[in-house]
Amino acid sequence: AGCGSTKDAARPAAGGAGAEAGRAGVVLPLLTSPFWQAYNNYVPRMAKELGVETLPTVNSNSDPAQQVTDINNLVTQGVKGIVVSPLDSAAIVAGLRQAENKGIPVVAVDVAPESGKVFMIVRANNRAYGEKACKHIGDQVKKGKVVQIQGDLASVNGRERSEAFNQCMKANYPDIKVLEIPAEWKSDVAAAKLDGLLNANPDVKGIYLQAGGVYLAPTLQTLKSKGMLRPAGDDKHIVIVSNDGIPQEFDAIRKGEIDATVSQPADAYARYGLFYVKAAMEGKTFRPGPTDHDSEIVKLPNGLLEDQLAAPLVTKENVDDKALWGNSVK
Amino acid sequence: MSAPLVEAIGVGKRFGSTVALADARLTVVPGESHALVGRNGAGKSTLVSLLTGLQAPDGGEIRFGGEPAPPLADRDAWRARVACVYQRSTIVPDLTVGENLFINRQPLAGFGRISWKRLRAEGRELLDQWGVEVDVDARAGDLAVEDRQLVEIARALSYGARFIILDEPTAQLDNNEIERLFARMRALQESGVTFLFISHHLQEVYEVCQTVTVLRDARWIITAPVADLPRAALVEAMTGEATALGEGVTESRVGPDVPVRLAVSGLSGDAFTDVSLAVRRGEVLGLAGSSASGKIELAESLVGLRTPSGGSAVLDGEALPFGDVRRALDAGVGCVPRDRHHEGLVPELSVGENSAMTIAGRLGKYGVIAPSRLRAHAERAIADLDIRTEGPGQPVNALSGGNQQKVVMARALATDPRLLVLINPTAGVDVKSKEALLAVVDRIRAGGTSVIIISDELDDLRPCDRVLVMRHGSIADEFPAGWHDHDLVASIEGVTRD
Amino acid sequence: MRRLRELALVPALVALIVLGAFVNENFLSYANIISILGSSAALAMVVLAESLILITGKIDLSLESVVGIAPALGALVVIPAASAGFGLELPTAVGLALIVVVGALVGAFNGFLVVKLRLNAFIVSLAMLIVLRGLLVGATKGKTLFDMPEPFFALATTTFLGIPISVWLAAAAFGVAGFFLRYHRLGRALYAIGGNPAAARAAGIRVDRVLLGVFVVAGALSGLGGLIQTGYVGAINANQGANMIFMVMAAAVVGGIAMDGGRGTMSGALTGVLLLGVVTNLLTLAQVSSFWIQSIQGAIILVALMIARVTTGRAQE
Amino acid sequence: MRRLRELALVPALVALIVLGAFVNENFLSYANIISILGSSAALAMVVLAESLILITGKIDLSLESVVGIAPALGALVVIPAASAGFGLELPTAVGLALIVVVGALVGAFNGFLVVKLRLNAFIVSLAMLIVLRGLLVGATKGKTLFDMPEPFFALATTTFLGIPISVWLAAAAFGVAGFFLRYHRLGRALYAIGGNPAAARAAGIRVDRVLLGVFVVAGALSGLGGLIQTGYVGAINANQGANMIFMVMAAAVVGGIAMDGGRGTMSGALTGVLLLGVVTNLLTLAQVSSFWIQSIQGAIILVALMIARVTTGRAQE
Ligand SMILES: Nc1ncnc2c1ncn2[C@@H]1O[C@H](COP(=O)(O)OP(=O)(O)OP(=O)(O)O)[C@@H](O)[C@H]1O
Ligand SMILES: Nc1ncnc2c1ncn2[C@@H]1O[C@H](COP(=O)(O)OP(=O)(O)OP(=O)(O)O)[C@@H](O)[C@H]1O
Ligand SMILES: [Mg+2]
Ligand SMILES: [Mg+2]
Repeated sequence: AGCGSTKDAARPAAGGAGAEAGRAGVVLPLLTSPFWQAYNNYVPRMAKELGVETLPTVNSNSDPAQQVTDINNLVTQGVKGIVVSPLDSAAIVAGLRQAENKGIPVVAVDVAPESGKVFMIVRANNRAYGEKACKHIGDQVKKGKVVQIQGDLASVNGRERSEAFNQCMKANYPDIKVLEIPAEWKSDVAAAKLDGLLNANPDVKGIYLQAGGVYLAPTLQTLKSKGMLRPAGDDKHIVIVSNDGIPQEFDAIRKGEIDATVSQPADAYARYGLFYVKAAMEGKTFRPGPTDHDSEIVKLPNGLLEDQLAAPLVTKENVDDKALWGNSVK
Repeated sequence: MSAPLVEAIGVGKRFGSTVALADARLTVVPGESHALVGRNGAGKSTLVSLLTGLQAPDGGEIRFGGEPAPPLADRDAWRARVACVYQRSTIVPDLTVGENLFINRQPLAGFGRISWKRLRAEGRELLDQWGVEVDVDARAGDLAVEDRQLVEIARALSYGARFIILDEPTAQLDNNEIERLFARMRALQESGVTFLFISHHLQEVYEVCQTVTVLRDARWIITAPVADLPRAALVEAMTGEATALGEGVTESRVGPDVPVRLAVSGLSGDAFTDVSLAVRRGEVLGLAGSSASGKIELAESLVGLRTPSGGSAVLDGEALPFGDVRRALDAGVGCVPRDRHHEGLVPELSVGENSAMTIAGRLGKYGVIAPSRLRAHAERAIADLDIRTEGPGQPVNALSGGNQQKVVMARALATDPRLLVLINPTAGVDVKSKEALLAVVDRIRAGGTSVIIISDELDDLRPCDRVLVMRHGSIADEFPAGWHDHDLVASIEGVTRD
Repeated sequence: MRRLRELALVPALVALIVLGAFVNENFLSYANIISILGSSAALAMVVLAESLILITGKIDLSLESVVGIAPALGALVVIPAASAGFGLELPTAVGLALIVVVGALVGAFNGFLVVKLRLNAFIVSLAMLIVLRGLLVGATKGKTLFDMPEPFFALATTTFLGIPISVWLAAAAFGVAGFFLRYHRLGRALYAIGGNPAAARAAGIRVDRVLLGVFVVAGALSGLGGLIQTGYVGAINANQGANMIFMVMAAAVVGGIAMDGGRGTMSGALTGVLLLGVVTNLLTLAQVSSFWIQSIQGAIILVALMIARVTTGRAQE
Repeated sequence: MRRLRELALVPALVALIVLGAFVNENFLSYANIISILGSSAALAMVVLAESLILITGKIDLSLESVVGIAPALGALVVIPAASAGFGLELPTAVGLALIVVVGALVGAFNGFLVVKLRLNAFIVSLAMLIVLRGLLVGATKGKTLFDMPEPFFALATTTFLGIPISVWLAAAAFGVAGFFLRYHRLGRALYAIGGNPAAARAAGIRVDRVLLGVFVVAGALSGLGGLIQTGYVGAINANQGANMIFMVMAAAVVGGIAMDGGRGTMSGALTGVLLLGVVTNLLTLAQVSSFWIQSIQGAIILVALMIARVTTGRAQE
């Protein structure tokens, strides 16, 4: 099958025109999460496979202004393409403009910019994460209290997961009451608040963790200390759905401690981010339609193209699937 | 004669480019009270810091009883040899009085545990010996300055050392308290304790000391029995030149026809009630009284530092604004506040800026300070008041105490005040500078400015046309020029001599 | 009077507790009280450490980074390379000891810069905070460390008389520190140094040595705080301790520790910690809108400060 | 001597620039220099604001939150409800003015608490930092605001002689502040107050009024800094300004502004800002591993501090 539906699309191939096309820069949003750390590890690997020459990755350290500066610096260094994972859908636009002025193509990974010109958006839908978690929990719990441990309310990713989760619960499971724990992507905050909340609501039936990398350990630890960590199948088992797809979550699924996780495709992010930037540097173009990697390129209302990668829900059934990135990292 | 108790042999000390001591020497024999005198910045306090092991001399040697001094780190050894009341307060404000008396040597109960009960009891005992009427549990920072000073003295004497240094212990005390200190010193001297005593009040040197050493410009000048060195000779040794000592004013220079400049009526405030007084143009009014008499609070109310609770003050027919220094300045009131370190100077700023701080708005258009005008103003002040400094740009904290005090005076005079209020204007100032400051008072008085001098130092009050004595917050006595020392002192103490 | 100051927060604390009891019936349940205590234990250790330093008139902002880097290094030398460790696989006890040692070393380094080189403590420790935060990210390569042996978590997971060891440990630390500060010459020396270092020196206190010691002890205590935190959350995230210093300073100062040294007690600091713990717990139980919870928490701190100001009648400058 | 202190950082700055020129040929390119300046402009405004406050001997940590909340409120009253605004759709000019007003009001509130209620500035402004951060999240419901009219971005997007207006603005602000601090009585009053507030008061300076004024001006300047940041980033994220205070304090103090008041100059503060800007840029261009960049940056700040200490020969306490 062809790659996307563009006539001149090429399959990602090793070597080739990459080197002549120039170097690409990769901007990371942060490094303090296992997910982005995994992504960061995949970048050089995928670059080698695809034959893209990249500069060392740049870390914006959770600061949107720094991210704009980082893009500026890459532009100054004469890169021919940029792969950026925006910290914020809007607070990236100024950076995109800088690149556009210099005619440098940009691929956005994980977050779709509100406006500005990008060659391609590579992402798995955060709203889909929230919905998948909602459905999985809702189908099993049906009635009662469910806790949502939220991320930083100021981050798009966290916000979209929260909104989707809440909307889906409201629409599909009217008997479920959602309790919220805003935890700012911080494990100690999550533990303290969950601890307190469970005292008042010992009848909680489900928990959605918006980031397994930070919240998995404190959640399990808190449940353990309260004697509420029962394996799946037990009457008192609390249905837990996490989000990230790191190896520790898989372990927990295997042990029956949690039920599922939405695997954010760190490997595919790196691969297709670099793939599209290479394509852009080579002057290729894409059109909406299905791709060769189980995804679909759609045209967003603002005219930008988005390759919507699959974010599989990992449960006991498919947890040992070798294709999951969480099973191949160490 | 026995071996010297303490000796400093050819000691020197530099601070950056400042030579604080050069080849200085001092020999104190047991049982005597030895005075150390010199002008501000002569190096006295520096010598004290060497003698008490706070600093090491750059050169030379300190010996105790013929033995070399212990290493600096061995504080216990130093403390066994010498106790000291430093010029700078060594009170820890947030600790209680009792604990301040026993810092780092609190009485212990079992297991190295501090016994607060014993600490309180022993503290109480120590304070009682001194008649210091403060609560052992009071926060030291809340004490009046003089009580704080007494606590320091009591502490220094309680170490049991046979050699005690007092660096200007009397600067903050009233006469009563000074007398108590001297009585105590004499008693201790009889029991064999030796004192090194530093003061700018030369009469105190004659009162309690047997020997005197003079430092000038960081150097040793002379050591002699006080009896051999009359006051004039002593001052000459300190200043390097023969000085005629100022006479006091013997009769009032303002007649009843001179118009009144300041009329205070029924003024009440923090520590005074219903005070009424009047000062005429060109008159110098003295305001004396013990530290609790309310004289300082009254003065601070006149200059805008405090807001009185009732009454009024009228300056040249206009009501004096209270509680706002800016407006008081604009109304024509100048002030030398009571403590130059606290309210007088901004240490990091230059001599020039400190001296012009009250008139910063007048040195250029729209509040811009024209550097040339600032410089001109400062140079004039430096010349007028004979301030010893490298120049207007020198930070004021590099000056000696007396010269710093002159800068505060310059600041007060900068606005050309009609009423000048001087609170303890010569505290810690050497004789020569004191003369110079009082000469300035005389000069501006001649120009028609009225001056109020708040002090209980007789030398400060001599240039006054009239002295009011305050007791318990009201005016108790009035002395026209020509008063006798003992009458005034008796009135200040509140004792009626039969 | 002096006692009063220490207790200034008690009315506020009581008011909150009463409020809590009305808002949620579970608030005063045994389990919830244990929860509050357990979640406050790590903070308590760091507040204790910071309080000691503040009393001497210094400050160490980098303690928050110690909370992350110390247990991380302790874990990295123990866990296998496969779990992102250094691959040394040293015995667990060595790793645990290393946590305290790293804390002490960081403290010693800060102390050296502040005491010997006379650099400003605020800014030195701010720079160190950034350096150590960076080192944590570098050393863990951003990974979360999970696979530590059980003893790394024991402080939070083991209980004695139904209360986690971490709480006992924090209580004991406060007790010992409180006793020392009140009844030991060395403890009193901290107040003297904070109040008037020149006077302390003149009284024979070895100011530099004591200061250095306080920095070292504070570092070690923060390392322990980090270990408690590790047990509490069950892992070491590369963000561990980040921004914690805000809460540490807030708890200490709300608890009456003066920023400019020489004042404050352990009982006060402890009320500060408990106040913050109770506030967080209460706001969670009340399910205050997650968008406003942070500003409400800040506002409560502000109000507590004002209460402390009014009841003690002292300026806080 | 006094001049020397201000220039203490210049050798370090020059050394870094020379190093930069060797490390990367683009470092000294016109575009890169503009990019360093453009990325430092917002920080520069806040450093200026903080420096004014530090010179008076106070501190305001909440300026970082003003950088977020002030432009956010300005935007919220302008943009339509559909873009997450309040739906007031006031004229753009009102929104822009509101940014400065909000900054000034926050400054006034902090000033009131510090000056009138005599609360400790560090801790009051820490509490305010938390409150305002929370308010920003609450007011925006965590959303990023971006549909502002063009003037909201103009400071960063418009250039004059090829240099962004924001850079001109920051330069002008530093110039004016530098002149005021050096040659105006109000500016000199800041030093007097920072050096000895009691003496300043006794010399007729209205200490409380001036302090309050400084807090207000600093708040307004930070609001402007927030507007520059908004233009630079092209949006207002609910985290805007978060953690910025660390860099602000670092720049100010590395630039020779004393933490305890009374000392420091605008030229010094400016070198501090530029030093940080150059370091960040250089480390990126030098392609230092992203895992270690943060700790290296912290280490450079630490070294700069020590250089400042050695060249000026002053203790920084
Ligand atoms: N720590 C210091 N750093 C720099 N210079 C100092 C220091 N201590 C003292 N000096 C300088 O050394 C000289 C001697 O000072 P010292 O305090 O010994 O004078 P003094 O005789 O005690 O004066 P006073 O009568 O005013 O107390 C002065 O010029 C003073 O400015
Ligand atoms: N000499 C000075 N140096 C520095 N600052 C000053 C000086 N004089 C006044 N200021 C300060 O400048 C501000 C404005 O001063 P100005 O003299 O204009 O006061 P004002 O508000 O007009 O009051 P008034 O007219 O009643 O004196 C005041 O807050 C004051 O504290
Ligand atoms: Mg002296
Ligand atoms: Mg005026």
